[in-house]
Amino acid sequence: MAKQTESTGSRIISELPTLVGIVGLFVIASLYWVQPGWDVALTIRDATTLSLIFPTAIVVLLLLRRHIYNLSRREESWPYDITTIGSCLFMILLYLIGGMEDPTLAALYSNVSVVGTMAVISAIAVGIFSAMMRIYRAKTPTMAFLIALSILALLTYSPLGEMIYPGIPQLGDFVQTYISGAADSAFWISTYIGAVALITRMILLKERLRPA
Amino acid sequence: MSKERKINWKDTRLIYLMMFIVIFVSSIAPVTLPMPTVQWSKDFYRTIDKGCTVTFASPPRVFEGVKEGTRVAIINSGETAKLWGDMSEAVAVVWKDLMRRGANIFLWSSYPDNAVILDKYLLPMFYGPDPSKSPLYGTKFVDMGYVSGGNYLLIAWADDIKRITPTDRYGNRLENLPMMRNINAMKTDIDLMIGLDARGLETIFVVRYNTPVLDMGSTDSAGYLALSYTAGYFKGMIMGQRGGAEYEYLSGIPGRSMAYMQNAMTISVIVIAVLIVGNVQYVLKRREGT
Amino acid sequence: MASPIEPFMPWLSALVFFGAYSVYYKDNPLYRFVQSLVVGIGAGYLFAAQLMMLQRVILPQLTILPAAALALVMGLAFFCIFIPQLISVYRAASILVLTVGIGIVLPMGVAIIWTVTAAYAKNLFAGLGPIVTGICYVLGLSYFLFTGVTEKPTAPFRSLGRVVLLVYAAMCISMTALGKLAMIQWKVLDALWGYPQTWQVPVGIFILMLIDAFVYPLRNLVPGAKAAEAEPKRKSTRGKSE
Amino acid sequence: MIVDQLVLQALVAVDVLVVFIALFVVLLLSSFMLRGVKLRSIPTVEASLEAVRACSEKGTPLLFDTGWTGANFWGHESGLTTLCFVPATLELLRNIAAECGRLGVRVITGTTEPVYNLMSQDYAQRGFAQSGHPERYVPTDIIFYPDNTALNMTEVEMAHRLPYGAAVMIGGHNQTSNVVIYEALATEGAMIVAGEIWPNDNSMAALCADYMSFAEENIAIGSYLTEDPVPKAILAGEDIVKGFLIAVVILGGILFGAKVL
Repeated sequence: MAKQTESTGSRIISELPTLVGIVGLFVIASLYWVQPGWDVALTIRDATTLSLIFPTAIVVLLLLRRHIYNLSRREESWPYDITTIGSCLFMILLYLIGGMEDPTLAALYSNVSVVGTMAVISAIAVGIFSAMMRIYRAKTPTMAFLIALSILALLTYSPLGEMIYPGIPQLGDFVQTYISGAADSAFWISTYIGAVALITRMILLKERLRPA
Repeated sequence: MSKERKINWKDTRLIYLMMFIVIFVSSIAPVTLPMPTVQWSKDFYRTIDKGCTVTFASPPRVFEGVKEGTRVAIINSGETAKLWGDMSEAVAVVWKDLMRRGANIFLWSSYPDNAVILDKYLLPMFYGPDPSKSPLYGTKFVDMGYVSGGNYLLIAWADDIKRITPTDRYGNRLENLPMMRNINAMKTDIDLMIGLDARGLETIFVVRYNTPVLDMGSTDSAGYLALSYTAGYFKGMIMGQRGGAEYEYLSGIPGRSMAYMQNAMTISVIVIAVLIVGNVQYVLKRREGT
Repeated sequence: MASPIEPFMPWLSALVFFGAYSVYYKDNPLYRFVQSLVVGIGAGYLFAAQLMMLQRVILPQLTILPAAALALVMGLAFFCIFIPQLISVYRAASILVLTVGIGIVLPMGVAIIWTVTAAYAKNLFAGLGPIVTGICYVLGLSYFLFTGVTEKPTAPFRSLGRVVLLVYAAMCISMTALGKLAMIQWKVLDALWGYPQTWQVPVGIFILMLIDAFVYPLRNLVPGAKAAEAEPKRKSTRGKSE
Repeated sequence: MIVDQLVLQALVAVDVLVVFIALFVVLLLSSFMLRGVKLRSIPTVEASLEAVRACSEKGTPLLFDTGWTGANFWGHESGLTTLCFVPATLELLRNIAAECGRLGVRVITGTTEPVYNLMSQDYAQRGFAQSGHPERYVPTDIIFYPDNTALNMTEVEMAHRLPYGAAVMIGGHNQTSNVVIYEALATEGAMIVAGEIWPNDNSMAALCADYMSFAEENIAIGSYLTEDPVPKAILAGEDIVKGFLIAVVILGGILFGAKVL
């Protein structure tokens, strides 16, 4: 019994950060129904949000370390490592000279990062159409049904369906609104139930937030 | 010439090439096509044109459509920068319509890149290269620019904008801007809210204050926004360039959305043809095999 | 004040956009350059934004705003990941960040569980659409049942639930593809009709690809690269469209 | 329109706290009463370890990509999902790292979330240590990317250059951009195991992946990886909650339809 008490005690001490975290969780959650928020909760929330700048800075430095490491080993990627390190340091230098409002910093960000993002997001279309053409085959009745639905969606959301028969986009809209909408709800609701289960496991110290 | 350099008709790169050819051709020579108008786009236009009643909290709130002086908040808090290529024409035509009707437009961006994208591609169309110098600035349009805080900022702004953020993005004090004289607490002083791929407006505004909310996103944003429309929080949605084309049709305002529709149609025809041929071939081969 | 590099930006923008697409031809130096630039610029901007927050928000308010002081303490705790003896301090900070994050959004998730379900119940017989929605929602939820006990009696419902979830997938796949397709076109229109016109960039890249594929492999221009290309690669589906 | 003028009156009428406490009590009771209940399998748990073995056979590295899973503060309920994926995905990473350590496979991770990146280092290091080969842990393989674009572009490039023998894509990606990586992986013939958070990301996995698990199944992975009966009992308790919600729709619908309510 004494041994069990001792192990429970030491367990609680070792799990102290998790317990503190759970208290923090409910303190913050209270902001949802305490309007306006109370000071302690606001302070914890703001402090946690602000503290994120430190891990962010650390991981950016670790990213640079990776490329410097590649350079030091003279890997074949060295010209690209120099590009990464150089452009990163150049951006930091621009900030140190002109602040976040520096026009060159803003120009590079909007024309490289934002446009690069657009390129990647738009490339999704290529990935999908390519995969559809290559591997979308009616191997099972379910797959045949899904292919038919994908064709229905293409007909609905391009002018093609309306040109063939006005009922086609109406049917597509019906499937999207009433069936896809319900599936979307099922996805989210089950995930939120999973979230509450996760918190239950955390409270019972059965969900590890640090490596075993 | 080596063997590899011959064209291999099963090369996946031909799919990519075909797509680019279609896109270039439909960009150079767009044609007008018949367009179905989906219900959420009709609802979007009807809300702007005729208004709506919101009844989540008591008493209900009646909105009578956008007229001269209607206070409209544009909440640019989604992934607008990433999705701009599929939202540009829709946002432009709705903005044009709001201006035509004489709305007072209050704009906020929740991320720096969201502000950058509107600065670069939208605002110069209506307010010139420097919007702060436009005669409309301060009287019909106020831009808060990027202000951090996400939806928590909106919760705070619901009660008081000027206390938390006393100046606009250009450093003008809000109380000195004529348009802001009757705008401070968003929960009461905003007649219509239009989200750009915005999420969370339902729980902050609709349920508590009966604020009429519309949302705009990319074609596939409907995947995560439709729930809010079908549940009645959003009084309408405009999704993607197709939504832009629908709004152009509903409002009678000319725009540039048709090029996108032509492109969508041509690619759809090709993909549908490939899917049908590929699957028929697959089924026939399987039958032969058995 | 405009940046001195502003006149070159439309060209850089076109190079980044269409250069990113060049990977669909094959892995190539232009793509790797663009990718390295995107990583470097993004990382630099991110770091600069953190410096700004430190300078403008945390340091000036260290003595007047408790949240700023607490943030500094928590932030320093993250550095303990590099000190094995103090790894627990780092873990405490990361756990707090995680749990506070959950606390911010948990009530909203819980609210949706009940309100959406109640909404579907209340409108179940309001028309054909709501009936279909209610049935599909029930089937969709039944897919996520975990217990083996319920596996047999609920098997048909779970199978139908999976179909409902896949209906969403099928519709989403087509809608997403069409939506993102418009984004490629937006940039093409910008290159064709924007000011200045930058269509020469994608056309130039395309011509280089044609030369590389049919006239002369450009890789041969780089000394020593030919041997590297000869290295055998693992099974690839390039050239297999089905 | 399905539901006019109804919904969040319920939010006002039924306190969120009451709903949460009710759910919590059910799950708490389940943790005692449903111990030992058998659970169905989740494909990605075993498939992830199979992916390590596939890489071992091919002599290639493994990609473990979690996208933007991790701490976020965007203040919308959907953010709850990325947060709740953290413990499960990290536990999976530890198990994968242990298997990689045993079989001598290099595991390369990718994330855009700083805190998650640091936690990944902690878990991966522990996994390799548990395999008895701590020296096989390579810190620079636990990669952080400043944004989703950098992650996508680099992983596509690495998928072509390395290439990967298999990938475990478990987490969240931005605007379904996971399909861009899937396309590159498929081009190089890699095995794809996917367990995405968001429904639209799931759709892309349904199109391309060899093995996949849907949304909530991925939060449960941690419970499947432990021998402890309590987490499994709590998962079984979730079925009671879901059964209740199903009953609300059916019985509530009938009662509303009959104008009893």
